[in-house]
Amino acid sequence: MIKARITVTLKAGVLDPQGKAIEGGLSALGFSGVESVRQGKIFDMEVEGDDKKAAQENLESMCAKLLANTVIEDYHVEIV
Amino acid sequence: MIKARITVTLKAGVLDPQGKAIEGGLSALGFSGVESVRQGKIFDMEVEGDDKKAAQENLESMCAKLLANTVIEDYHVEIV
Amino acid sequence: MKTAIIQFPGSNRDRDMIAALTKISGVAPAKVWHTETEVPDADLIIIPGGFSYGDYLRSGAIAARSPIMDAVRTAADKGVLVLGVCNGFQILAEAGMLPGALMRNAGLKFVCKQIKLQVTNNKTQFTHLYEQDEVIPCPVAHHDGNYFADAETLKKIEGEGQVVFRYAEGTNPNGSINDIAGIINEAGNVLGMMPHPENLIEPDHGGDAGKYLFESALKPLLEAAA
Amino acid sequence: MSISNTRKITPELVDEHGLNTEEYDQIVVLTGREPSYTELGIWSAMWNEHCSYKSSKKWLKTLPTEGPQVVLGPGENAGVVDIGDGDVVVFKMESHNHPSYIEPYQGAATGMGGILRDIFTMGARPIAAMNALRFGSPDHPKTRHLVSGVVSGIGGYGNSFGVPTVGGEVNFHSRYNDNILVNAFAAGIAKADAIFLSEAKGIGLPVVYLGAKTGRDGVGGATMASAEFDENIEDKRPTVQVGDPFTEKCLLEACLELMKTGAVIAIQDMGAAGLTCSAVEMGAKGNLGIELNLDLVPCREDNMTAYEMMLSESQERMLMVLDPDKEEVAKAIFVKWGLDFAIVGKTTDDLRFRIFHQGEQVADLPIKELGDEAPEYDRPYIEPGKHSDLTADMVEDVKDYNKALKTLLHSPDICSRRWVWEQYDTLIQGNSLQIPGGDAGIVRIENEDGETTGKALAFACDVTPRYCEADAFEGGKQAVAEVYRNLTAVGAQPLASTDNLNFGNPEKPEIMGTFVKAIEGIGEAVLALDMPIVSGNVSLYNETQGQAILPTPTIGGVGLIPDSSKCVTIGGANEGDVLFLIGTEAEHLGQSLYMRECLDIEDGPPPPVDLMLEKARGDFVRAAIRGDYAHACHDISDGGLAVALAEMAMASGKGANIELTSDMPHAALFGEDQARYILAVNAEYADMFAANSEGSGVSFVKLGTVEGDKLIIGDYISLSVQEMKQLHESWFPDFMDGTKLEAAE
Ligand SMILES: Nc1ncnc2c1ncn2[C@@H]1O[C@H](COP(=O)(O)OP(=O)(O)O)[C@@H](O)[C@H]1O
Ligand SMILES: [Mg+2]
Repeated sequence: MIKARITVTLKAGVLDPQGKAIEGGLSALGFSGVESVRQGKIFDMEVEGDDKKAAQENLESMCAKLLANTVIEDYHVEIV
Repeated sequence: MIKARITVTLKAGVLDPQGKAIEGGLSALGFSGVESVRQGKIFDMEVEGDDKKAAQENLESMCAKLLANTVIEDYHVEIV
Repeated sequence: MKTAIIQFPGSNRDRDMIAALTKISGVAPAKVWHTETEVPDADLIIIPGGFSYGDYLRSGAIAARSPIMDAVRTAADKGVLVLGVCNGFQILAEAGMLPGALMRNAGLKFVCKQIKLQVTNNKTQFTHLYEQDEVIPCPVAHHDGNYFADAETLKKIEGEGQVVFRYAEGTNPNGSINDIAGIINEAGNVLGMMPHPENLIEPDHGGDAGKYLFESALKPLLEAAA
Repeated sequence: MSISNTRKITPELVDEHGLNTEEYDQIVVLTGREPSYTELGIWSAMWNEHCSYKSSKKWLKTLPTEGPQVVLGPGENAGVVDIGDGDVVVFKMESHNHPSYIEPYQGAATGMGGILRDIFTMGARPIAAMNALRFGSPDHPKTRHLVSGVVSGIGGYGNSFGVPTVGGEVNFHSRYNDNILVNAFAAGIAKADAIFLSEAKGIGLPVVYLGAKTGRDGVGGATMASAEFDENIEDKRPTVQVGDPFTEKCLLEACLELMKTGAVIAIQDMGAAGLTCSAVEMGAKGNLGIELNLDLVPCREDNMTAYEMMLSESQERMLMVLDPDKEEVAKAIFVKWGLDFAIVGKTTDDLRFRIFHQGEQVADLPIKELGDEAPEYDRPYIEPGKHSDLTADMVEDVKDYNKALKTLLHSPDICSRRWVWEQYDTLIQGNSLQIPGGDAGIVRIENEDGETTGKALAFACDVTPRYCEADAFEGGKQAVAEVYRNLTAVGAQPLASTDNLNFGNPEKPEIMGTFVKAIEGIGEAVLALDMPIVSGNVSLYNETQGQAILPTPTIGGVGLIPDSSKCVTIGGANEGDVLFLIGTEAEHLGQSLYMRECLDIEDGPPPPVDLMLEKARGDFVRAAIRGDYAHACHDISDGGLAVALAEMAMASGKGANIELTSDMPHAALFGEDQARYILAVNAEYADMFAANSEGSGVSFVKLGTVEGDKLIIGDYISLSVQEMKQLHESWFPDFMDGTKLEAAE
């Protein structure tokens, strides 16, 4: 079995309302010095088999087809 | 300026309806072999200063107070 | 004249839409389950609101990849009218049938209230019964209605009159770029919008301004059929 | 962590299960031997306060539950009431207090999930929801976080499921600082001849598990709901349940579809104490035994023990006795909706509850005793003391009535709850005639084909905890009376009610005393006002470190509007309408918000409730509305006449010019005397209306007319509608924003 972590982040230039809200929330809580927050997602996956290369390709294809919205998001697959 | 990535994941055993729905979505798209998906969040942060140790502590405290819901989530801070 | 409504697990304004279509056209739409691969012969296909697949992953993402969406795309390519409301808009955007994406509301909260909607293009098959720039009331109820498109796309859709509805008079409830509430595809037969015209079609709803959207789409079809 | 089934039963373990020595001894007798670990878990789940109602049963039995309109009273998942034409309304209210304090979003969400399941388990499609919320003091550091989490949790679940939220309550008081209350109400519509019950029938029939998979969620949850909070609360955290409204929506559709096929013989949702409680209830009610094979239960996690499976409170699950001939039909429906479906056992004729796991029999218990023979306590109680009289002349008169009204409109308990309800889908299903913001929510009734029937239902929930604290008996009556008024004020005939009795530790005689008196008051009121209690829920031990909540017996009511074109709302007044007060000018200031907000005093007896007067005036108001006399109506409650007039003005956007005759303006403006309404009467009919009231012996006062854009009350008050709106609307968002209030502090 192969374990992988997929990271999906917003493309540069895409507004991130959640990140903005967190910046505000942190400063309301008295945390200073936070210059920017960008929120993203991870997917921790377990896939059958032991061919890491095939898994990597397969996972990339899952990202392109479903896990990321490539209009606004970038993705990254890491086999762990 | 220090850059950090905070990873927030669901604690083991906590139901992840999103992960489950994604498993279904992937298999409907014809991707086989995915045994489990657990969804989490990341926060890419930029904080002022250059004291990495202080930043680490400060970020951990942000996680405990706001970024993670410690009732059901674990967090991990990584200075990058 | 025939209409069809696509149902996904988690669709929940399908009943509202069916009631509205039945009241307005006198005929109930055909219900099409998401696993089907063909849409029955229809002049108007509607993707209703709701939380298809719980809005998990991204609103509309999983539904957009359902088997039925290929059939919807094929029908749209042939010129059949397609209307996506709320989750339906999110699904059309995720399916790539409309440009841009719908992100979390800027206020991060679900919002259900009456907003003001300006008809910024009344020359479409969905809006010709409204006056150009007419402002109508309309309810919204969503968590992810914050429309985003990159600068180039935005320039294009603004330039081509693809922005059909805008939130008016400071009532933008979600931070949508350029106050965009609804857009149409280049061909002019696929419309996506966040507000719910189906919840504003009779006096009991507090007004019937939403009715004219359906009548715009249906009337020529009804007349042709007569 | 997986716990073995062979743990030794020690006194500590028994105690951890919330059972006392006598209870345990009784369990050994009924089991016929020392129970196994799994059996101990099963007994404790069935016998804890939450499932067995052991402290409250004796008193609940005294509540009126019958009437010609009642199809099914307490005892099933929800009450059922006839609304004519073969239709019934199915409704209930339930608390999720402790879980919401621990994890506000998921606690409130799963509370919504639970109450919705109760409704559709009976075969009804949910059409309306309400939520009654009590939080700590606004300046308590946790309050904002809890409000935000609870409201988004309720919205997150209800909006996705697709039910309109049409009403509710929000109160703040320091006595809820460590014990917030989240009471959720839901109602659904069904056909009278298609109601589904939990009573198992038939021997050797398959017991079917449906819905989501079982995890370790909430193991011990029902036990937690019955334990007083202490400092070790952190330890109880891993039991948090996560709601999945998507699965619940699929479960709703699948269940309703399946019920139509005739395959369902009995059905019970898995709520508190999950599989245990649902299976025992089905068997005990049907006088049948149940046998379960846990190897067949769909599990989400590995290595789950029998103990964990039997006590798991994973959400979105159902248990069902199925017609074996329809097995394939049932399976197909569940596959279509993507839900788990497994035959996990069968009904037997020997009245035993038998559980098998990995080839071993892990429990063998008498099912009737589990279900019906839980201990029942007659807990000692002390009748609470009463406040001595406090007449209005003993209460300071602030003189600056403009300022007093402004203070009230901008106070936590009176200000607009728009911030809350705009996060709820109030419009879905397309039948909402009155969304939150009026006296009662109104929803049109559709037939099965989605056509409107002309009928509508009204929903309201109320209780005034400060009244209950001052006088539990009058407070109990008042809660019912206010629901009655709120339903009447939209033109509805109150039909029946549900209750959610939230109190502290019943083992304390003074708490038990408020509980007993409140029930007496509720009983008297529902009898007089003909609103039998058809369902309900008790939540005790709402207490932290000795500090109990205010006694909070929430009442939810349902009323029928036979002709939906003849209902009015708070905001319908037209320019020129004549405003009538039904009732007399107020004289009572005890426990008023005027005293609390303007004088910082909580004192005196609450306003007394005259139930005959409530009924007479209510009947009169309803007849006036149905006779098309009125354009708008509002009952008078918190903040008295001045606040009620202001609320009507803000809702219609129109001012009013009012004269008072009382020589005690502070009481007349802000007194909370009961059984009163304001009606905006079509000017043409004003004289006829006055003559009618006189003829019916109903007291009334002609207050003035709807006009202009200011609320003017004699020489006392002159405020623009605009300014009132600004004050009324701004408190909640400013509070939640945090920054503005802190800046002001
Ligand atoms: N939690 C809530 N959810 C939905 N609506 C609410 C909630 N709390 C209050 N409301 C609505 O706000 C309005 C004012 O509430 P309240 O002052 O308790 O009314 P009343 O005095 O008529 O009982 C009502 O329409 C009520 O339904
Ligand atoms: Mg009221």
